[in-house]
Amino acid sequence: MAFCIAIIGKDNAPLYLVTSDVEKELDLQYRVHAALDVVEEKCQLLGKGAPETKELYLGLLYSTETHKIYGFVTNSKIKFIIVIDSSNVALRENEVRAMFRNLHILWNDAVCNPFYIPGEQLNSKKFDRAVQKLMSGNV
Amino acid sequence: MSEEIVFDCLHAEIVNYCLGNNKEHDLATLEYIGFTTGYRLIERLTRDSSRFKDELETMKFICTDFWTLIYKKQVDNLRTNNHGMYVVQDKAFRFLTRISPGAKQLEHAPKFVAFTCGLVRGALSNLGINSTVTADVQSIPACRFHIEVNRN
Amino acid sequence: MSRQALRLDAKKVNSEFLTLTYGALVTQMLRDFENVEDVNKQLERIGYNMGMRLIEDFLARTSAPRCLEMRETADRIQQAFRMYLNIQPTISNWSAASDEFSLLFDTNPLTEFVELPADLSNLRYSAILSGCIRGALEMVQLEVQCWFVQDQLKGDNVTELRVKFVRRLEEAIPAGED
Amino acid sequence: MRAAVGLMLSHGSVEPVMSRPDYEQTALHHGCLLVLLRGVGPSKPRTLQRAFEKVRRVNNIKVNDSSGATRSVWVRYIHDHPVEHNDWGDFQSHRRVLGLITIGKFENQTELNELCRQHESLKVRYGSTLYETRAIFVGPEADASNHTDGVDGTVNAHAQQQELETIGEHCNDVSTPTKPRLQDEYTTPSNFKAQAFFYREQDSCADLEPRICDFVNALFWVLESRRLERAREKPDKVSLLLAPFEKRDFVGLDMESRNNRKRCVGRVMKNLADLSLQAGLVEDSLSLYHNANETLRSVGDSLWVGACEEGLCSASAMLLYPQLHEMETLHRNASLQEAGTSPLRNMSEKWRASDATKKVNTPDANNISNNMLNNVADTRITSNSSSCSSVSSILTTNSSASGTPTTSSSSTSTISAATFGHQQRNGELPGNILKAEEITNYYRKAIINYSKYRHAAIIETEAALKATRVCIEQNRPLDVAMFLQNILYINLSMTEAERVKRFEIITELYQQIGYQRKAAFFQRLAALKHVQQGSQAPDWNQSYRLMLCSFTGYLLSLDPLEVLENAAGWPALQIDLVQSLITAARRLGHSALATRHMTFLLQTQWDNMSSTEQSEMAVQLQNLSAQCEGSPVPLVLENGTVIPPANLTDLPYCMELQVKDLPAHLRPQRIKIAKADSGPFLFTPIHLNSLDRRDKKKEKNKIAFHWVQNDLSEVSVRLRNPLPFELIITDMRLLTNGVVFESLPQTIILQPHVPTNVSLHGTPIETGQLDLQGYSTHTLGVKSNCRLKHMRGRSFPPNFLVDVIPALPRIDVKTSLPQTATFSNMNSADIVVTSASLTLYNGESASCTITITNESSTLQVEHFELNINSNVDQEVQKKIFRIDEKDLQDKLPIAPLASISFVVHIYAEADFVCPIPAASLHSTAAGGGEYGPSSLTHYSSNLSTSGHASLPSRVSSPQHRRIDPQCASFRSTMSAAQHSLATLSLQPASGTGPPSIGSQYTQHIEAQLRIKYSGGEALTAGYCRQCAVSFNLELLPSAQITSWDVLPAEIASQFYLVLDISNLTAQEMSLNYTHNKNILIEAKESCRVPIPVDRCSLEQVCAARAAEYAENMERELCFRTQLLSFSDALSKLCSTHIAERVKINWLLTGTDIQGIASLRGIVLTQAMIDLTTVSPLQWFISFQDTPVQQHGEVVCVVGQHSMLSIKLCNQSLQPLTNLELTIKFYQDYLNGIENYNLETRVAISGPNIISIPILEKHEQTQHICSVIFFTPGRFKTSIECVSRPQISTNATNDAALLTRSCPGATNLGQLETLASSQQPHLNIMLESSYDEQQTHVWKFIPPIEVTVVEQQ
Repeated sequence: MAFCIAIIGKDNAPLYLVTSDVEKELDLQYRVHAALDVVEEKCQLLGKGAPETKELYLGLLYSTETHKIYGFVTNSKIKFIIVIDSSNVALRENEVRAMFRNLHILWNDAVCNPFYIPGEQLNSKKFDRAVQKLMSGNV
Repeated sequence: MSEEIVFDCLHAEIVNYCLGNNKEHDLATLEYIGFTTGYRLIERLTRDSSRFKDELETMKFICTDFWTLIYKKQVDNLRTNNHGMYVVQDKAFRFLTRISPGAKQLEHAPKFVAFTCGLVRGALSNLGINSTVTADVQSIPACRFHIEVNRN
Repeated sequence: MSRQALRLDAKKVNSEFLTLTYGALVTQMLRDFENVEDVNKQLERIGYNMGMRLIEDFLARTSAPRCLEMRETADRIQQAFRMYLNIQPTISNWSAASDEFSLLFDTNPLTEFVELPADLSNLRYSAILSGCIRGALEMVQLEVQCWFVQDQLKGDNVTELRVKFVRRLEEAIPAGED
Repeated sequence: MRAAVGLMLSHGSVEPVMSRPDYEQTALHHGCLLVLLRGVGPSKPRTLQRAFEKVRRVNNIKVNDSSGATRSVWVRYIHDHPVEHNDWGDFQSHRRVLGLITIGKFENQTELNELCRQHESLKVRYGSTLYETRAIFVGPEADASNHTDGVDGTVNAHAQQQELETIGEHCNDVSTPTKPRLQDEYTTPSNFKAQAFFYREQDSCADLEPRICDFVNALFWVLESRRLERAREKPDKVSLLLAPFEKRDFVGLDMESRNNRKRCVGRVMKNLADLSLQAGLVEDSLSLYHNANETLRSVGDSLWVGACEEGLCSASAMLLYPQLHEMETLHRNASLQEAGTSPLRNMSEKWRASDATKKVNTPDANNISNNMLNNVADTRITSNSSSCSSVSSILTTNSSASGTPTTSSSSTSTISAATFGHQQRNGELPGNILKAEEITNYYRKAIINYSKYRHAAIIETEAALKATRVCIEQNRPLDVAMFLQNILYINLSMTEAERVKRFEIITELYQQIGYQRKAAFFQRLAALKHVQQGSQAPDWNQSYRLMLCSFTGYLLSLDPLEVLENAAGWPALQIDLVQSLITAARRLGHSALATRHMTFLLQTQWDNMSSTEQSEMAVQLQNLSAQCEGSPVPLVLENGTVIPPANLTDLPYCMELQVKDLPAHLRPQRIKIAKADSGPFLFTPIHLNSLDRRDKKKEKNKIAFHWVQNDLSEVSVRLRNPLPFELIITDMRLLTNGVVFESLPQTIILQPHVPTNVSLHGTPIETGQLDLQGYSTHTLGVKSNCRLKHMRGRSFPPNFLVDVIPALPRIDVKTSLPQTATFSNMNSADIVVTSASLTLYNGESASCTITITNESSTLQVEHFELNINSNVDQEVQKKIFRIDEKDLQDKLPIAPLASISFVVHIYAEADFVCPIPAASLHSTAAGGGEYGPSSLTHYSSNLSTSGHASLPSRVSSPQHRRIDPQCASFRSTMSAAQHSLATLSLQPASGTGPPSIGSQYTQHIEAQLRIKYSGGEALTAGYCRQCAVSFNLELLPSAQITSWDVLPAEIASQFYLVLDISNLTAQEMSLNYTHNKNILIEAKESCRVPIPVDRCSLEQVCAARAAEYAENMERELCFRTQLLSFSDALSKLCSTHIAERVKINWLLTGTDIQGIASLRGIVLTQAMIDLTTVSPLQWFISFQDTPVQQHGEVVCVVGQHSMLSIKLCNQSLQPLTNLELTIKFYQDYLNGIENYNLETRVAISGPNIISIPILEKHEQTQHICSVIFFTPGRFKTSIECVSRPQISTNATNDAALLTRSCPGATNLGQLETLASSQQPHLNIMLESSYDEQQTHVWKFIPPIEVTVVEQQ
């Protein structure tokens, strides 16, 4: 149900990226990367007294005929990005929110692994499994 | 609270551990243990809180909510000079309540605050605020933490 | 208490705080000693010391009488785990002589987030627990052996802690007695 | 109006959809008069450029209309315009081409005709909409008398008609003023009706602008008339305006229906609004649009509603952002350049713009725009700060591509923006204008409306772009993103080329808002589109260009150093991007670039690649470099882009780099030069030195040792090959700065992952400081400069600094002796260049010739000094080695390539004397005068077994030590020596050490002859080299004195030295002991020889004692504890006495091997000493008053008592104490038996033992007794005087103390005087200090023989 889930560090370095289809990985990575401008924009809008909501969910960053790309930022400036299939009209936005929330929880737990060094790429079986679940939409 | 005592024991042991091996870098180690703990913990604690608008908001969170959660009591006093210097006063600091007051104890005080300095620094740094956290203990169990934000 | 904190469950935060701090300690130790066995020992020792202090608290809270046989002891240990880590290990695998039993943990707060790197397979991450039990029981004149039989961190589906009675120590009146 | 319809029909056939979007269009263009500006004719030289510019400059004129109000009329010049776009003129009137200007150059009439023809044809083409045309002809300077040949009269007739109507009358009045001259030379063809301006090529065209103004003016008035027409139309009469594709929709519809009437009215109103907008009546247009919007919405005419909404936006934008007009001029330039840098500048001036418009914005709007400005600042930071460097590197390329105008134009535009701002403030804005944020919404609505119509795709696209530009103006990046994103949604069938164009436009717009990543994303898409499969004409060049530009977006720089420095960005993407760049370069056939980029990839992304990737890339690089090998020089592209060099600094990976010192024997070292003439240079070394020291303090990369000019020097490098396959590195050499350095290329092959040591060599050609930077390699077909400072993660210093000192000469050393096989284990063995081995018998001597050759061809060896050091002590060494320094110095200097030689004399020094046997020692200790033959025989016997086996026992004997402390000391070393010779040869002799004992055994002596030499400038600079010859001497035992004794000789002035000499060699030895006395000894045999020696005179004894005193005094002064005792001095005296007099020459018979055995170091017992020295006692013995002579016969008669008078005189210089005179008679049976108990045969009156307490010097004492023999026979009388010690040792010490504490006791004389006075403790002192507790025995020799006869 999601094409790609990506986690991007404070400094916009990729910490984790998984795609439903390995063939498309590079392409999706390009798209996710391109989304960062908007993410930053939205992060900055906050605190500029902009009407923007203060919630961590950044909403739809951009969409193409094929993809919808959503963003989320934690208070620790870690960015989550979820790419979903545009054609999938069934997917409601609040489902995306839910995905982000779950992802956030997973991420929190992953970060709490004392053997994970913050800022480095995350490789964790546990996390992989959970994220796979998340992508396939059965959480 | 029954869980608290467990942590207090652990904390005491950690202090011993750090002071056990060679003397010079132990406080640093202690502080660092605190740092990593804070860095990770804050990730969880801010999960449900909305995005912080600015430094002040963040500071408020750390010095009120965060503090209360960890130390089971609100800080007695929080002041700032609005130039990145914040002072947190705790009249009965959790890790100092267990040691009997007295001049002799006073020199041991640093052991019991180092972890917390790290904890706070870690939490802040993960929220994007680089700071230097120091503490001073005038009379056990009262304790004051100075948080100095390093801009740029 | 502020609106923020209210949302967070204090109990949960407590145990997470403990867990994370413990994690930080373990990693620090791994930095300090190059030999993992040393780390295990250290953790066990720390646990032992904590146990000696916790038992006092335990006895004070539950003005429990001195227990006469291992089964009682087992129950107390179980009770203690509920009290301090709010987890309830199941007691099982009694030896015929009923001087040896297992504590089965289906969850272990200490290892909640932990994922052992491959190269640390011989690290006994939760060694502190066994240490704790030894320390505590020694304060009530019970010398026991205590070791891990299974560990979820190593892929077992439960964490099994084996406790074996060694002997009664005849020493000064233990704290909290009579 | 009929015209309009006709027009509509006439174009019925035309494809109703616009061919392609006009990407440049902005909101403000809605208010412009569209003028086609075309260059015509075959040649379009640059010279026309001026004309074009002048024309373009006229983009706004002010006209006073009939009502006297000033209208601001804007013109948009376009280069080409698909004719069908005109058909949309009803829909949006700004899409109509109203004017045509052609500019052309001609050389002759024919060309002019051609220009005219083209102009005309264009007129025909756009005839339907053109109001006015102008032709600008640039003609030749000189008169080309080339005349018109008839132009084909067949020109499109009806087109002519139209022209005549419109601009007929203009032609007459305006054509007259046009320059006659050119016009006279060349005549435009008759059918050419357009108004033409002729200019000479070099003409400044001063009047062109006003003329264009006139032209625009003309256009305006036509337009104005059209507008008025439209305005006057009766609402009920108006016909339906249509967008081209709508025609079918309305065929056969009831145009009179209420809805359709409304529709007609609304559309006309909308059209009128368009016209008003163009005619400069913005406010009117606003209200018209609003009304039209109302009307049309009510009938749900979405397409046109959209148009109204867009119109509103345009009108409002015109008022709010007039500066956009200027932006455009800037933009025109910007569009030429690669927008890599633009965002920054555009941003910054954006906010000025929005600042200007602030006033008109609602308060919240303006504080938004404030935030925008911060925001902008931020985006700038986020997008560029991390990679500003990389931007810069791109920038170079852009600026070179686009030239300067960008900057200038930008500044002007901003200024004008400000002024406009003022105007706005002055002029009141209409109330019905859209607010800044409303504009965005309206655009949104418009786009939604358009999107309902497939055929309006292009309109929609353009609307989105216009919206984007307005949002950029408003600094609403998110809206910009939104609109741009929307463009991609619009699916309109377009060519690939069109798609590419679209991507590029999007890229550019994203860049303007600083969305580098987005921009890069589309830039890359464009790049890919250019070359996607199936595209008939893949344009790799464009693709490459775009890829390169997208670097910024991925935080890549062209310079590997920067990339590694700010290690940022997404590795996976960076790798992919660079790879496709490589592909592009390859397809372009630009293999140099391909190689460069691949090198870059390996160098920068190494850590981000899996090991398999790494090796794959390495292999690819190898293949690429096969076409064109890489080298560390910048590459420059056609557009001026500079691609900095990429070096494979870590391939192979350098683990360690060590600067090596020269080999020990060539190492320069300091010498102190006493040369006076080296005055000027004298300071150089010192100066240099101090400099060195200072340097060492501050820089640790300073090398402590020196290299020498013209000497091959070495740097060793430890390398690891991180690739899984063998890595071949050719032409590896050192990279240096500073003094000239010849580095030798080196080719190495590295096995995978195995650390390998490689040494790089080179020769400094000059003197001074050499700066070692790293090394250069050539591997995988790429030349790289691997500088230490670029090797990351290895705490290397940035470079190494070595001082190169002036060239030193170099010598070769040869010896006449064979080399040794064994290694010298002496210290500093590393300087040994050659060796000499020699075997000698103890006492033998030999010589060794050493030849020194100066190898250097230019320098001469001026300074040459020798010294020897060895494992034996100085004294012995001096005896062994002898060199005639003087003679050597005379041979200096050694000319280049010349050689000298000198001789080293070698003597096998050894101690031939073995210590005295314990046996005899005891006997002496016992004090009995009983030694000689017996002891000797005993000794020789045990020698024959093995001389040394018994040594330890001897060593341990305590008395012995008491006798001679020094001996003791050397004995101990000796005993050690016996157990292992090795230790002996190792420890440099202490005291009279090793050589003195080893004599019975082969012993090895190692020595180094060290040579310090220098010459030339280096010498004056105070440097030299040192090398050494190592000598290996093997000393074999030869003759050996195993034991000895001293016997009284016949005459008192002499004594016999009896020696047991054994031949330790394997051959017969002939021994010459005293002159003409020879003896042969078999191998391993020994024999005894007596040697008469003169006694040591009392004077010498005194001298010795005097010396000793002096020494003792000295010792006291320096508080040495142990004082010498007299006997030490005396025994030394005696042993040297003997050594000097006795020399034993030996010769191995049948060979010429011969040597001298000296007796040096012979040790004597006290008794021996007493015999060696002249006795201090002088005997005067008389029998029967007749003095007894030596060997004199004494006869006396039985029973007759006879007087024996013994007179003693002390000849020595000090008193003798506790003397005991003994007289014994005995009978010698001459069989070794002597009978002393003769009570029955002889009697002595008085005691036969007389004690004499003290005998002062020169004092005499006499003892007289009478003797009676009872039986006849031959008797012997032994008379001896013994001095016995009786002072305890501690008394000695006291005495010693006293002596020390006695200040006056400085010289002998004084002591004597003291001695004479009777203070006991002084006596003690004296005694103790000379004759310490030793038993002396002095005999009267030979014993007196008395023959007793019967009475007659």
